[in-house]
Amino acid sequence: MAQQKIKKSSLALRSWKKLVRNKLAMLGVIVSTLMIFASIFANFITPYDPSKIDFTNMAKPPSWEHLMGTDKMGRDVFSQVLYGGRVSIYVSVVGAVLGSIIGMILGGLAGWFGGKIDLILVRTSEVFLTFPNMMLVLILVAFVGQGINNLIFIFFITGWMTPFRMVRNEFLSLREETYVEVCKAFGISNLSIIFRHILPNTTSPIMVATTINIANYILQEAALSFLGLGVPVTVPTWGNIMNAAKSIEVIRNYWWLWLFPGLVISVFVLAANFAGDGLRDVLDPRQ
Amino acid sequence: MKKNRIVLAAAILFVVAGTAFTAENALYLFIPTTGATMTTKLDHPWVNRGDLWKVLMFRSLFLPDPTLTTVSSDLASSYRISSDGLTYTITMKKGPTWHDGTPVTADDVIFSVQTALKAAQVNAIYTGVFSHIIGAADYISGKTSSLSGLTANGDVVTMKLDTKVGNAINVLGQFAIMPKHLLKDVNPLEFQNASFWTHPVGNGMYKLQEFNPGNYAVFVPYEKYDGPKPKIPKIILTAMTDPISAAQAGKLDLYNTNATDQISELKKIKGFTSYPVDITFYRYFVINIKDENGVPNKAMADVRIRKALMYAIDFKALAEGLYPGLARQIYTGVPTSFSAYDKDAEQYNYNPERAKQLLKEANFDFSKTLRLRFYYGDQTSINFMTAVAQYLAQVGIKTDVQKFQGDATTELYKVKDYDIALKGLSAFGFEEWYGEYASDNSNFINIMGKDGYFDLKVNELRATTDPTKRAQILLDLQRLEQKYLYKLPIYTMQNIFFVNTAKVKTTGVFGNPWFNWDYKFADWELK
Amino acid sequence: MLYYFIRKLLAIIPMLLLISLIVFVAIQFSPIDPINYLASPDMTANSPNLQALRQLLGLNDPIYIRYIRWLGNVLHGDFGYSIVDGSSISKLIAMKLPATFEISLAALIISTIFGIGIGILSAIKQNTIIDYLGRIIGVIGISIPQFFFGIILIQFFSIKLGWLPVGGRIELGYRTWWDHVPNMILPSLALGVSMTAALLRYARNSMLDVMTKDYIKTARSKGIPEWKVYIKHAFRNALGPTLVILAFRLPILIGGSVMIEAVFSWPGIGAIILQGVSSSDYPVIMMTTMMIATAMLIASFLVDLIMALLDPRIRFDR
Amino acid sequence: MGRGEIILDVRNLRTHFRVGSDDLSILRGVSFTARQGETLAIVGESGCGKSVTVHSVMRLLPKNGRLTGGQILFHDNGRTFELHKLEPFGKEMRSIRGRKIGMIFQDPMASLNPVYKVGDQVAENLLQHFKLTKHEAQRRIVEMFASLGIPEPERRILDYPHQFSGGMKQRVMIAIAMICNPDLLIADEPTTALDVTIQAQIMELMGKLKKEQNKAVILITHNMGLVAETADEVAVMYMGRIVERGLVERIFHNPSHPYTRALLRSVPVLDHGKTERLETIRGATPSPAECVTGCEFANRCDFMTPKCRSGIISAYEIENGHLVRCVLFEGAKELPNE
Repeated sequence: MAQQKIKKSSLALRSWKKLVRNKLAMLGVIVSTLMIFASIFANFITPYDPSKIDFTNMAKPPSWEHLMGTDKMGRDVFSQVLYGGRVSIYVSVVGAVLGSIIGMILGGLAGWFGGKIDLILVRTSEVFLTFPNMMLVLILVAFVGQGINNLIFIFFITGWMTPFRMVRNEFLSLREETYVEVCKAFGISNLSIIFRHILPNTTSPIMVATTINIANYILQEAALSFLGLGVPVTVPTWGNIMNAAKSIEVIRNYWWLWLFPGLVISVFVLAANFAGDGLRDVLDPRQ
Repeated sequence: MKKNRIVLAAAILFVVAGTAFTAENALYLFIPTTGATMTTKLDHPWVNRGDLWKVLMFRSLFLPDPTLTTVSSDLASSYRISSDGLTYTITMKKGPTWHDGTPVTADDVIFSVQTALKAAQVNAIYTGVFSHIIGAADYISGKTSSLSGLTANGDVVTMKLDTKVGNAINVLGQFAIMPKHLLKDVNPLEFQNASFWTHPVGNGMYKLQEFNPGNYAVFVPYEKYDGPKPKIPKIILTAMTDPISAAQAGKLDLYNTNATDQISELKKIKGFTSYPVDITFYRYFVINIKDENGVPNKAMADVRIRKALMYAIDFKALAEGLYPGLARQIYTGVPTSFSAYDKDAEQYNYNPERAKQLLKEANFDFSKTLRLRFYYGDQTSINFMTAVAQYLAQVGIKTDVQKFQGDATTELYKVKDYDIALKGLSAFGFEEWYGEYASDNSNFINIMGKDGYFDLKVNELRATTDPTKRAQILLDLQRLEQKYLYKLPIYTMQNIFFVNTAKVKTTGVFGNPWFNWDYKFADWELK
Repeated sequence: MLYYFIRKLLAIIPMLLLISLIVFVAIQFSPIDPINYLASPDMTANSPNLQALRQLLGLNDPIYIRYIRWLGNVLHGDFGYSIVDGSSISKLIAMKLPATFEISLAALIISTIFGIGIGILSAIKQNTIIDYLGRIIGVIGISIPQFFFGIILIQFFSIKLGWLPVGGRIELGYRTWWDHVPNMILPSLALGVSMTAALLRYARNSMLDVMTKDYIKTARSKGIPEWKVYIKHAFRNALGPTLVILAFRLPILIGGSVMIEAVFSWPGIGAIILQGVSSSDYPVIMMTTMMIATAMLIASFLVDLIMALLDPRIRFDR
Repeated sequence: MGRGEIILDVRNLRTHFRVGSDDLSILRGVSFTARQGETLAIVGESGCGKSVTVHSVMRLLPKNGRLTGGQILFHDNGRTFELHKLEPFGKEMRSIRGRKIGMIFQDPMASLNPVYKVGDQVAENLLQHFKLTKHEAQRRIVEMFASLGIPEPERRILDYPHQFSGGMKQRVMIAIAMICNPDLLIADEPTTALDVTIQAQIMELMGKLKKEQNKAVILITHNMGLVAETADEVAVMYMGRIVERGLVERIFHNPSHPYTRALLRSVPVLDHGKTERLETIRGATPSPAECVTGCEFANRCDFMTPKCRSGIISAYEIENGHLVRCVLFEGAKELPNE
């Protein structure tokens, strides 16, 4: 067993070395993890309570006490961005991971059993894919209402199709592989073949798809909140902070109210995408 | 060398295209392009009566003064009210004609009142009066094909009411008369969406010259107008994204708003003068106290809890912080600047200790989260509600603040999934504010129950016109109001008119922008 | 071969019916009642006739009756009337479609030229400055939120430089079509950039993939010039997957982008969708959804057609 | 028998590849000649640099490879082209590739562009180098297909690659390579991907071309059987060097370099005794980055001496035209140091 152990770790080691060499991907991984930790430990970083209203210093430009200035209610934008990160990242990560899990399970079932199940699942995925994404989200918001958990529900309902396709294709091709026949010959049950043998092979594309989905959902949460349909208004998220930027007056005079949240969203999504790309190159055998 | 020549050329092209617009010799008005405004047709005047182009396009029987207290003649030359106050005899003028030349007659008045009674989208101040015309109920239910209490012979209209209505004449000063010969085939229920509104024909000083749906409408003086001839040759109503850049670009001359961010911006623009107007535009909390069959909402049923809310929130600081110079704090339905205001009404100054004590007295269940809701989309309202949530948190009340998912009317009176909701009311008179307490209000009984404590006084108010009697009735109503505290009054919001005085000379006297009043537009002129 | 495509075309119809049913049922659960949307809450307009209007429009009937009636009307070409606005939806769409079509078309053209152009260039000049630049633009393009990019454009071009209008499409004094071109520039740019980024990544990846193939070596062994190797052999094979992505972009010509139209107050179909959904104006939602769904299904049909025309292996196999 | 004219003369060819941060030397001074009417076989284990050699000659190295030394002289009836000096994709080099030197690759299934008709892919090479009418070009292609044994050539030139079997595809590749009647044909493991019967047909075709049209052929293979049947001269490569070169009978009857001898012993030959076991070579081929001096085969060689480890191992001509690069043959005539 020891022999097998070393081999496995060296694979991970090798992938890690390749990842490290890809400078952009490393940058992505570092920046995104840094931002995640900054959000989680927000209360250590900023003394201010994000929702504390303080009429004495309303809409002040960035200064030493308030790194990103204050909004129209005197709330510190920097702490809003940090605390906002918690919800935005939480919603996107959970949404993406759940979406991938559902995608993998359904993909596995459709790919492995084929026939009727496969047909139904593929048709449903087509129906979901046929919907223009924004339209589907808008209707689901009207259907389910606003709220953090509802948003997560919306994200994984609109996000399972890509992982589903990937896993299904992987299954269709792997199903004919000889080692699968060998497992069957040994009398290993279908379920364990699916989950112990075939699914591990699909982890690499799934990881890439999940990272890209996380990046997309951050954007979508921001977009929805910008339209006023996202997470409830009083919960600070990156989108809600940007909501203030809808009025031309804010765009004109209070540049820090939209510049910093916008930059933060862009940097995080950029980092996630770089990490995703890096992951794809590392795990892609051909590279 | 070649490369930057191209860039230069492109820049010039942009600049030229950007200023292709030449300022025409006209008065520019503004409609925001958000929502469905003006997408396919113009808005009808039976809900919002106050837009300048509606005032100039459509006349009512009488023309109120800017303070909406007195009326002068307009389509009608005079009126007489019988001693018992139930019969109104109104004599029509001969001169007025519709913009297509046909004369305005008493039949138009009868047609308009009957259509209003059956219309789906109409301001309640009209139905408030017309529903008291004798035979109104039968007419609405379809038993009779015409209103028995409203008759016309020649140019005299007689209106018989089943009870005295104090503000009847004032309401008739708002009610726009519609052309019978153009609208008689339209089903009253679909009056607001009739194709008439793609090219409306009015009877006022100006007529519609051109309408480009979704973009702009142009009005010019009506040559056969029987009143004083206006000096402004053209009025242009444009749909634009933002009033401030429009004003800067010289595409906006008259605009009214109560949005703080727009006000601070418009005040900076050269050549613009601001005219603040005090109006009964209320901002207040409605409370989900009990439903129409009296089942109370435990969290809010006890009046001491509602009193505690008034003490717990520093409305004064919020007014100065969020609505500087706009919001005036109110403690009853009557603003403090009005003579009828009850001087010894309880003035809830910010007193968190008193609030906590009241909450303890009413053994308020602190573990429960109060549901705070609102339906306005602007950022200032969102900030207001988050601030309120924070004040309540300081007295130990947990709150969950959200914007209503559905439309306000459904959420406020049918779904009722809330404890406290921020509401607005643009009232014509005190009848609207106190009408909400009456048990005949089909919406508010769902959240206040049908006790009817206010019914007697409200009906009295509705019936009297005499100012001194009304002042006494208002005093009683204010006392009732403070006793039950069914509604938590917060502010009346001032409205500010901005005029490009560098280009337009006006009378400088402005009234409530939501209603019809005499702009004396004939004296306006372009410099 | 033809039989296959007819069958694929016919399969669109049941799919459309299924989607219309799903959307129709989903809307009924929305907490918003379009009729009440008519009565502004600030006015005490609690007219009892609102319920009569609901009855007139048949909103009280059970769902399946309303669905069948709606379907019957649509099949007869009557797209129905907006509950909130009262205007006929076919007129509304006819008025708004050109607005959406023009910026989407401009954005499509921008993104196709730059997307594929830079994509190929960075694939050919792999790991050089151009490649890194291309990749960076690609990732930034899909990372910046559209509305944030829109705001930056407005702040810079409209407010700071004052070259372009803040938003809106037609303003007073516009006589010819050309007058409102300045209004189109920023929305098309904002829409175009995000589309370019995605296309660029696809074009680059499929080009790189093709360039590793053996037939590229064969082509070079014939001594033909490099540009011919890239365009005639490499790009011709990379064209298939790239066109597939493009085909799936066509629906934006019909549906427009809700985000861009919100930021630039562009009176397009996207604006109607947002307005329709927020007032649960179901006839409007149904028509706009069906329009876009049809465009999507036709796009996926086009994809099969493109793949067949471009790739002989598929054409003869079926 | 007189030897054919020298067409290609490669002297001390050196090629380097940049992989990540380090720069590997793949070819370390390769010299050989190709003569008209003769087949030179370059043999060696996979990874010894045989493919890189022909790709260097054709200047078709990938982006991270480059020529770092040596000369490639191409004699075309009197004129000599110095290929190592030409721009890889410049006009002059391209006028030689395809026109003067044809090339066939290993995997016929992937070497044809799937989206173009077969006839067009052959015509592309022809029309690149000759001004011909479409009709004239088509006639020549049909004639070439016929001579290569492709049935119904007039119809088949309109078909697509996926409609051809492996063997037929390789015939099309040969058509592409030979359509311009080049003087030199380079075949990079042409039959590895094909089964044995097709293999024989292809080799027989190439032999016919060589004989009838006096072509020079360079055959890259690791199949010693093939070498024995078709090659006139053999060059054995190991780690980027030619360790032994000579006429095919001499190499097979008097394999001198320890690697060549080991190579021949590890290959099943028809008249092999039943009891004799095939031998394997100790160790594994080292990575190019490791061995810098001396003989790369040293630590796998049974006859290893200290001299093998250091210094420059020069090539010795043990008999006419039979060279060996090994210290064991120090006594023989030493060739000038390459």
